[in-house]
Amino acid sequence: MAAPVKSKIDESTSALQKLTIGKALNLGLRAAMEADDKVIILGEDVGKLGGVFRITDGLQKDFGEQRVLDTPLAESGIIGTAVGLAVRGFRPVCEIQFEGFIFPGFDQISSQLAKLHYRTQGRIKVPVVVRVPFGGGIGAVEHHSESPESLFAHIAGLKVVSCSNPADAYWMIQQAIASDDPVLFFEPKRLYHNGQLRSEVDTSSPVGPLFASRVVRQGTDATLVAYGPSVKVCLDAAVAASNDEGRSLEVIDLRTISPLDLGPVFESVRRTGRLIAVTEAPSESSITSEIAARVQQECFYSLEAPVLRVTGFDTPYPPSKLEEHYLPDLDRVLHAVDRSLGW
Amino acid sequence: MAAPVKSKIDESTSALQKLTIGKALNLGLRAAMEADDKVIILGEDVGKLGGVFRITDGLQKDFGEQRVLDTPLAESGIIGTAVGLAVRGFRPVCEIQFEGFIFPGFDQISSQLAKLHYRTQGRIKVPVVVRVPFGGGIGAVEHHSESPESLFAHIAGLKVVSCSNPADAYWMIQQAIASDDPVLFFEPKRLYHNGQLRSEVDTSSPVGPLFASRVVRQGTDATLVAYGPSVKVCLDAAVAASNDEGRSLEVIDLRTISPLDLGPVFESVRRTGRLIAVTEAPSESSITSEIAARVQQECFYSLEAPVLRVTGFDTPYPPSKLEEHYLPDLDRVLHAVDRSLGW
Amino acid sequence: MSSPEQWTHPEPGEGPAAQAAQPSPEQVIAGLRATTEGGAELTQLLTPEGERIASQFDRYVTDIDGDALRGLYRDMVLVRRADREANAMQRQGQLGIWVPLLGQEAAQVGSGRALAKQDMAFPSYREHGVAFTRGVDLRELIGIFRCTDHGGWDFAKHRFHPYTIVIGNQVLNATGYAMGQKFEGKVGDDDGEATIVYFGDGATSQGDVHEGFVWSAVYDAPLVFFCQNNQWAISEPTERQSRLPLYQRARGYGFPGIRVDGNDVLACLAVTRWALEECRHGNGPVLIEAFTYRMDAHTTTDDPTRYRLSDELEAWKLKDPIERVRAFLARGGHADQSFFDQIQAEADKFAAELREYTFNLPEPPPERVFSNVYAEPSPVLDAQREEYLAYLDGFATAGEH
Amino acid sequence: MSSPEQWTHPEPGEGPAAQAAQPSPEQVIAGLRATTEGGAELTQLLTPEGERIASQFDRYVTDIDGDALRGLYRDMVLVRRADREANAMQRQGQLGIWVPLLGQEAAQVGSGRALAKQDMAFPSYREHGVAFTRGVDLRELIGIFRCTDHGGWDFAKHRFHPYTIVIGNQVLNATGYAMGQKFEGKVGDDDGEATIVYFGDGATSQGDVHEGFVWSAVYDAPLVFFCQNNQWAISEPTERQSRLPLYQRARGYGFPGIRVDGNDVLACLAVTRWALEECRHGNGPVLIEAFTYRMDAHTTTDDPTRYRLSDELEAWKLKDPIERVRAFLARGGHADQSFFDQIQAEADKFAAELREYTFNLPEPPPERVFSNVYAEPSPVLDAQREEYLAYLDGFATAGEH
Ligand SMILES: Cc1ncc(C[n+]2csc(CCOP(=O)(O)OP(=O)(O)O)c2C)c(N)n1
Ligand SMILES: Cc1ncc(C[n+]2csc(CCOP(=O)(O)OP(=O)(O)O)c2C)c(N)n1
Ligand SMILES: [Mg+2]
Ligand SMILES: [Mg+2]
Repeated sequence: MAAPVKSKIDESTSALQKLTIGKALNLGLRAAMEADDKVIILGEDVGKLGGVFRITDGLQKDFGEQRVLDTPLAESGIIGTAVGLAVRGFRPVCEIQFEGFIFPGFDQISSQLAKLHYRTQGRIKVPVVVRVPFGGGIGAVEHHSESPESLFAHIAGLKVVSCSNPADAYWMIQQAIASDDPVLFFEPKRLYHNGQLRSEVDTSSPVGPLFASRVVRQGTDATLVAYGPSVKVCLDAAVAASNDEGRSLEVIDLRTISPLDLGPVFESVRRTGRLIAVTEAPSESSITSEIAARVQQECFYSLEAPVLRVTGFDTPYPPSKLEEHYLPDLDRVLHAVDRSLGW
Repeated sequence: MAAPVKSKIDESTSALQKLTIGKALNLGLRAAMEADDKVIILGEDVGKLGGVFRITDGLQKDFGEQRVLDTPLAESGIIGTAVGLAVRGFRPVCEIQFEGFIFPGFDQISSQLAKLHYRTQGRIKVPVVVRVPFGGGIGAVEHHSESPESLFAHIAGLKVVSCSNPADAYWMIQQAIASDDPVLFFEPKRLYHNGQLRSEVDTSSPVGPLFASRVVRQGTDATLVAYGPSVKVCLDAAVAASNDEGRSLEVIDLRTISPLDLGPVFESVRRTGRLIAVTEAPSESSITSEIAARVQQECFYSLEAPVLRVTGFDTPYPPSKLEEHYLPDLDRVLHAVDRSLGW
Repeated sequence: MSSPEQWTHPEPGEGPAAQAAQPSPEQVIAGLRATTEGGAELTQLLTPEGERIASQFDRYVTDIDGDALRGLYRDMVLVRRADREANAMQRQGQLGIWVPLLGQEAAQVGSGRALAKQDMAFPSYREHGVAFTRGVDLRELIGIFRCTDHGGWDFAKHRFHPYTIVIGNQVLNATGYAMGQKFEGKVGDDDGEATIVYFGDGATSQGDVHEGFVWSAVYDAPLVFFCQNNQWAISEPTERQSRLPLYQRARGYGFPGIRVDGNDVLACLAVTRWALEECRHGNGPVLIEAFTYRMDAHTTTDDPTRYRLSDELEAWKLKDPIERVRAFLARGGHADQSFFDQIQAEADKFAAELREYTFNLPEPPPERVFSNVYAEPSPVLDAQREEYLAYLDGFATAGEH
Repeated sequence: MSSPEQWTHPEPGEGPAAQAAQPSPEQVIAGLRATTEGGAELTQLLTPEGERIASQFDRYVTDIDGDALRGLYRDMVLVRRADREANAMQRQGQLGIWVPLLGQEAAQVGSGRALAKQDMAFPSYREHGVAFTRGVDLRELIGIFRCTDHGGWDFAKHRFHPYTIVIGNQVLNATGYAMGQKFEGKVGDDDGEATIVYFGDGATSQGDVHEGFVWSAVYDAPLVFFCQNNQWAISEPTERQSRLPLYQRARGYGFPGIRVDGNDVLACLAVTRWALEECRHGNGPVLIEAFTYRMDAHTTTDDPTRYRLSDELEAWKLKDPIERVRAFLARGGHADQSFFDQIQAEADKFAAELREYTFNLPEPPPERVFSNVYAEPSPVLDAQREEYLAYLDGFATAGEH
């Protein structure tokens, strides 16, 4: 396994940089490409354009057209050739332009990417990363605001993660690339260039292991668990609850969606007795269902209220003029906290 | 909406017929085709061969090549053209040869089939049925034994059902075809030609509505909930528990996977205090997760033990020499009952 | 303003700045290639200078007299004017996004006007010009871009299917529809039905487009594949999708493929009429590659200066689809200045109405989130709606929202 | 015995019985068409009667002397013998299923022997003959069909990828692999590397195969697409997939396509060597359609009497791939009866060893269910394994299991 080695970036600049999530991902990709020349990027418009979100900005210029590939317009092709490149010894990083366009690549993901290691009893590794900008709140048209991550969590053989802040973005993408397993990497697109989240990233040492959840705010009255863009919503809700009502909410950033790392959640629920799981995805047969199912089993005697869920509804993503109703926001989270506390 | 009208089949033969699930499906399809000449079947090898499981046996011969189409070998093509045929006013019934081959059609299912009605504010209906033989236990090679139904339950806009016995097979397929919504119809392939299940089917009147769960065995000590092939496993377990240990297990056949009809489950759990959900699919982010999540919420004060799950493992389907370990069987179900009762 | 960070509402100064494109030598060559006439095989009836030239397809436009040509001119001017208005409205924050058709008016109006009433059309997402020819009021289309709905017209009445954004997958839906026309016995004579499906050069790489080719060939579906090769799939030139001119793709499937000058409305009309006639009579499918150019950005979120040279645009301006009709009309005495002025005035009014309508478009009510997920009732969803509306009501009562 | 209900372990008398096929007129015609020589474009070096005929591809087999030809003969006889043995073992309940290659020995041995050591091969699921030429011990392959594993050979060492059952999707994986060969600079001279990918006539309809064509053309990947057109995709004749001969599909992508007599091992060898050489030198990709015939059922679960006439099979028997080499060897004095007897004996021994091995194949242990899901540890899965093994242990202790 190729561990992320110290990158040129660190040497040329200070180890502490103020970054947005988008810029952190860009630098993380650059660091991974510098560290290992088997890392290649492929996707639609990732070259000169730098991707529609500019996450790959400047990489083709510096690493050339054989390491940053503007591919034909076909997602099955992107994933399917990445699998073949991985068999050959490359570490491909695929960009799916928007999560709504991952579905033409679904078969390659579920039949090859997820299973090749198992099918071959470990003889073939497929260290492919599939980067997927996901989630809503950007006022977009159809297919540009969905949250399909639960589908991949249900498919054994895949690892699924999501970052919520610049430091994680910088390090998790490098760790995902260094991982010998296929990783679906969900990026909170509406936060890419959010200046509020801009923060100092220590580019000299990682923030912890990739497949681990993390308590991002401590609290005692109830626990909120979320990932990706919903982490910010939960943190904002926790601040509001503290300011307005003196309530102390614990917030856990899941970070790893599959495999789930629920240890910190169980531990927290044993203290608070209450859990609210938050996601933009529809609730039915989702990650939040899984969290509820496992928490009710592991913390049966600790729960003082059922696990509640604040999610997108079980509808297709609505026209975006309506998305404020669809997306869990601070108010809906706090409403669920009220319900939990009032149980 | 085209309601299933009385079929020629009923007139020519007795209303009570002893049928296997496979034969019941075949007759159900025939009845639907007789009732409405907009019903057409499309899939690989569904014509002369009658499908690899013979579920469409004889239909092309009787209804012609324009109503039973041997299609080119491409699942996206099957679903995608079915959507177009539905827009034109047909009621297409697609056969996917084995569930493991539905994935190339995933994009058409999630982007068009599931969403067209919503996208058009109800102006366009897509009454397409996708028949999917699913599940393991047939000693097959890769991709022939999976249970991907949870993926479709997570996609809003689809309805997902599964039958477990000949009478349901006969009627549910007709009801699915008559439904104006897209329905994924999961068929328990290992039971198709199982003679033990052969039973009398009243072809003169339906067994109840399509999207409804049903208590198939009453009991008082604990509740088992399952669908498709696992219903038989649960019923067998209930008989064994009764015979061997005098335990009274209630068994609920879910029948409708999405939308879930959990009313009968809640009602049952309020009486028994214990629930075990059984499926061949991996557990993570699955229908059983959803059942557990909703039951712990709705029956919080009634549960005397956490909802337990007996499922396939979170691995790809193993080589079938190992499938007896992978598939929930009577012993694993009873073991879970023991754990629940001992909580 | 055309920066991509639009998508994510950046704060000023956020995100990487657009840089001047640094074209590679290949890109320069590609750009040059793209501005040739499209090769020897290109069907053209009207040159960029507005000269009418003879073609084997002349017999498909014998009815196009001065009147009809003025009609096509009007169509194109109105459509372009509306396009520019919508683009401006997006810049003013009134639309979430706009997908400009600038430069593709002839391809769309020519092919759209070739359709008979009974024909069906499946668009991609840029076919506002085709929508217009199908009698769709562009006001019924603007909600897509104001993000209030996903398309508001009567699809069955106009025989114009909803827009599809997922690249290529409408091609299979159109194939199924056309198969249905065939199965219903609506193919075989002059009154036969046919279907047309629109997609781009980039779309040709998608598996679904191939499967559409396979199926329609095998089932003899009455389907015209209308590929607008506007030279770009966002930032990728057509060379990223194919070694050969795209119309030649048909060769491998056993049905005809033809390249037409997509900036020549008359040629587009003629060739599409021919193709539809083939389909009507049961000789479908047919592939048409309309060789044209996307004169604006991919969408209002795109910044083409990053990937293409302005020289290319300048070269294509000389082939403007509207100007050549104007030149032909003027030179042949089919129209005078007052006609052009009148059309311009009509177009301005048309655009103003679109703007007015857009500004007044009501916000959809929250319950719309839950509507029409299914054709039949869903108790689970009903419960979610009730719960959410009650929750909203709580705010209203508390006066907090 | 070849009934499909095998899949679902029917009780005797269960399920619909196989009926004699009632061929439609079109099917009769199709059947006849399929038994012609594959059209004027067919490349052949050895006629069904065993006559060597001149071809432009002769220069690719100048090294194939009597010795080498006897080697190819031996390959085919051994492979066929193993195939028949495995088929018989399935009938005896020793294999879950078998996928016969009967009739396709020349296509597989000819193309497989054309590969250089450094080349890579991506099979579908019927390529036992190719596996053999790559040095894979067929015993390492039998576990797939005994359902103990998904393929046991050393993929990197043999440069022979795992079998893929999902139709067509290995084509994209092979494309990626070949792109990798190119990116690593392994293409350009006589020692260059190339990749070959196998798929069937039915597979050509899949989107993934198209995308493989597009990508390999755009990236000049050193990839030979080797389509074994065995006339059938289970019950569907090739006419269900295409209007045109399949090798012509390449025309639309801008790379060469060629049809070779798939029952002529010399022609398959020559044409594949040519194609690989093109790839090695950077002129890939190339499509080869090997025109052959599936002489047995699709798999042991299939019942071809339902959909095809035995006449068709009889006609193809006259073109048997092994018989024509035997005739050539005998007629030219390259081999005598003792050679043929010796090969037969060797083949019998080969088959007996396969049988013996199969019967003794150990059952995989239960923990294998959980092994190698991931390359790196997964605590969730570790817990599931521990729990399940403890549960099993419970039975062992209780003596119940
Ligand atoms: C399946 C899919 N992948 C990616 C996208 C994102 N995307 C939108 S338009 C576009 C380029 C399309 O190019 P082309 O087919 O040439 O049509 P044009 O926009 O030029 O009309 C891309 C990549 C998408 N909408 N759908
Ligand atoms: C995606 C997919 N769909 C369906 C199947 C079931 N299936 C297995 S083999 C086969 C026919 C394949 O025909 P062809 O490509 O001609 O190959 P052949 O078996 O003749 O070698 C089908 C439909 C599959 N394996 N994968
Ligand atoms: Mg384009
Ligand atoms: Mg075949």
